[in-house]
Amino acid sequence: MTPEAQIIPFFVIIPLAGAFVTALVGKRLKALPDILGVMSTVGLLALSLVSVQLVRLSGVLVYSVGAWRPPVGIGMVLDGLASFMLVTVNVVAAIVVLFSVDYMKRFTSKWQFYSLFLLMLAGMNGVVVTGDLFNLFVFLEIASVASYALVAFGTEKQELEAAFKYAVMGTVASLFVLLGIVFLYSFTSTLNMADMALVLAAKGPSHIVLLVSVLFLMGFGLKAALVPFHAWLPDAHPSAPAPISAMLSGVLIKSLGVYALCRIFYNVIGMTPAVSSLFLFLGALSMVIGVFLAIGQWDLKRLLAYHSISQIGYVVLGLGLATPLGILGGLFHLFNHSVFKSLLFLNSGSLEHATGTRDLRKMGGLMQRMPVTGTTSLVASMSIAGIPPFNGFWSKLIIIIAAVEARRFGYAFWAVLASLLTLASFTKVMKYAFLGALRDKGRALAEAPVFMRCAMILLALICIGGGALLAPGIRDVFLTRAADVVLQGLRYGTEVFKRVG
Amino acid sequence: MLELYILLVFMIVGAIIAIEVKDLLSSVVAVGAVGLALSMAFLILKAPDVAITQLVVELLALIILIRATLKRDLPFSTSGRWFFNTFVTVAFIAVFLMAAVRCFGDLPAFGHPIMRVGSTYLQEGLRRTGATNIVAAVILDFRAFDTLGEATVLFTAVIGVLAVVRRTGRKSEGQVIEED
Amino acid sequence: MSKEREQGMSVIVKTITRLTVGLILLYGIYIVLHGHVSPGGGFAGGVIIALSFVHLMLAYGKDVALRKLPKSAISFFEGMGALLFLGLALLGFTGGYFFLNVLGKGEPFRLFSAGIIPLANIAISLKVGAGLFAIFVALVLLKPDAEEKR
Amino acid sequence: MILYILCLVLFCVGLYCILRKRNIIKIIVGIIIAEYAVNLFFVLVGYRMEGRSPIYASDADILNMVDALPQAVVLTSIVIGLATTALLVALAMRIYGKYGTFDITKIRELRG
Repeated sequence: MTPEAQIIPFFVIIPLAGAFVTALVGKRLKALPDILGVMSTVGLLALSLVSVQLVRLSGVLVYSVGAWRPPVGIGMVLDGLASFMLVTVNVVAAIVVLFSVDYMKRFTSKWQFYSLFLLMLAGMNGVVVTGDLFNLFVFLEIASVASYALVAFGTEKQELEAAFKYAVMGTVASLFVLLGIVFLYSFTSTLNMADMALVLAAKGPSHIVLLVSVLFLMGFGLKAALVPFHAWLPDAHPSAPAPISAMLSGVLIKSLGVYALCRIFYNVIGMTPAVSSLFLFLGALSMVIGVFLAIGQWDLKRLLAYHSISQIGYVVLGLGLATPLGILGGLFHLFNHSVFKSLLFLNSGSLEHATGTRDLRKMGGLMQRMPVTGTTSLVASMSIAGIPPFNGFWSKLIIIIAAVEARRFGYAFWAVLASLLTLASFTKVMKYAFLGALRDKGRALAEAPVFMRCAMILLALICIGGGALLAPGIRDVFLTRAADVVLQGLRYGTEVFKRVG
Repeated sequence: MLELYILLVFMIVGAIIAIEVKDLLSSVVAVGAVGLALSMAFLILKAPDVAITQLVVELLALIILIRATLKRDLPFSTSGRWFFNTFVTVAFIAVFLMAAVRCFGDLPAFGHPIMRVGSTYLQEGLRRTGATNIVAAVILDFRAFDTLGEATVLFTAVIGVLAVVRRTGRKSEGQVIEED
Repeated sequence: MSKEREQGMSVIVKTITRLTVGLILLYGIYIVLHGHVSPGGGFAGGVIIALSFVHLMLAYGKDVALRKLPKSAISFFEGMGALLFLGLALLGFTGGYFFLNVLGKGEPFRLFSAGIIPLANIAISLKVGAGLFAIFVALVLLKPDAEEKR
Repeated sequence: MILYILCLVLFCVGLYCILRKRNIIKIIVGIIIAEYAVNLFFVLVGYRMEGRSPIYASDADILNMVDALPQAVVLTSIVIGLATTALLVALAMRIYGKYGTFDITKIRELRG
């Protein structure tokens, strides 16, 4: 247990301590929740960048909680994939907290918002960092319960209904995951993911692994909003407050859904050709259906929610290819999507903050009155549509090339078609919301307050600079290290136990 | 093991009653009966910790559920959803059951678990943690991180309930509401 | 005393409650303290403590229970219990690991044995008890707004 | 083997109720039943023939104790079930306050 591994528990301790203190004293000191929220998220961001550096030096870091060796106690593992997810989650979280300092002035009892936000962040960091299957379920439950309450934060009619539907489907997904864990425990009699990988490799293929794969696919597929289980997302995201829908769409469905699918199917159960073709099929299905449903939408946030489903389809398609280039493209698109999708939701939040409506037909010509929101959403729309200089283009390009290389021409064609439809849909957004004639000149349309503006500008800069991640120097520090962890498959178990010693 | 079979059949019948009965209050009471049978089953399976917690937690869940259904008992409309939905649900459950039953063969037989990690807890539990109740040792020392996560789930649920039940979510333009 | 008369249940229930509430609370505390020696523990004991206050509130009505345990005290205990448990976890860092059981182990069957386990049990019971009572109070005080308007 | 099947039947009864029933409280009842089934299945998996409960007694040996890990895990998942049920009931009561009904088909403001 190397001394550098001491930092791993702090990814969970800092947000938990912040949430508990906010809940304890947040009501009396009005300004404390904001300060605590910003401080802990910025601290986590710095810690995650340090973790990328540590992983570059020593590959895999293992921390055994309570000084018990992993198969007996709970081990926490920080490898390339975990540090990649930590950076993605904490970058978006820090900027979204910055945004919500101004946005949440409209809401009552702000301390509950920040406490739940930090708990959701603790849940996501816990899922990414843990090396134990049941511990992953517990932190998945923390993040989900916090997001159920946050979706219903505005206590309006529609939000309560959307939150209830999301909560019921989320609980059913957790039940399937727990049932899968019971089967795996009975079969391998251990809960540690590395130990389980070794035992499953030794025991070879069996019916249990097939059933557990289906259960996990249903459970985590629902958390990742893949098509057959996507029904909750178009209701939950628009009714949540803007910072929360940015977090939900940006990172929650990725860290709870896609990361868990990726870690369990590649590193624990082992990726069989059947499961990878299932990934490909579900990915392509989500990609196409998400875009087709998004075309006809006039409510801006609902349109963005449908696009989230289709972009998640890209990521799962990339991961399903199981080729080095495909996984690299999938992970890179995961990072890009969480950046530009949360930027788009923040833009819709600032539009709603100014005009009070989400309906594209009621907006018009806002570029003159809200230049910052206009330009940042222009940047985000171009990068989601995949226009060259921006980060969305590079990751979609890699996925399509990988699909062609893997001789999956059908999926490559669907990817290109979905990208074109996304472009069409976002030109519609830009035309109706920002260009065209300003509707009622008289009404004073103020630009977003200062914190919201600089949050959006920060995200837009990441969108523009995202392409640099592919540059040969930076790529093998960040992206290829994560892709190698995914590619190594079942060697994950031996890697972890080498470090445990 | 005969009493386990009886309890399980009782629970299945109780669950079916809880689902099919029209009146909400009697459905909640039927779930209470299922929970009580579950607590007895835990006792028979030599899990006293879990039996106490299940009984007590179920009591509180029932009180909360009854609080939700009191005076709100609507004349329940009997028309269920249309046929297609029933067919899909029953088909999905049948497939799921057959797949699960087929792969029970791979699991170790009932009553003979392969206790790879469990045996280390039993042997070293008393010596290394000093607690005679091994389950408490596992919860609070071997896997204490789980319990921290779990206490946080309850904490999140409490803050979540407080956030959901508050009177007004959004302040109207500029009006300051004293928060409860 | 008259206002309290119509709140809560009938006189018979009140007199019996006056006897049983103390016993339930005592039993809950017993379960918590002996968590590491006999079955039970922080969760079961905490829920029993919450049930004793719920019992009091059901029998005597909202005001008596809230007088015994006001809302500010509830959220204080809950936050305190959570921070105490996290503090115990951080205490482990003095011994080098996150959740290390740093305190002495004592002899097996005694009350003060097994290091941090009894303290963690107490912290969890504080949090679980106060938290669940807060949920019950929130659900009881929730006056259905839309119904009266219709 | 039969116990596992009965336990799964109980889980399917709960699942049927969640997917099929229109009343919000019935859906919550279905979730509670499904959670009971999964918890029971977990403890069933950890049982040992003629085993003893995992509490040390100064006289008895430790050879035939029941597996303690599933019991610890089920304790956690019972309280997680309580947490989600409490949140679902709070949401259901607020929805009843706003919509005046528990019937899901009448609560159809949002276009799915």
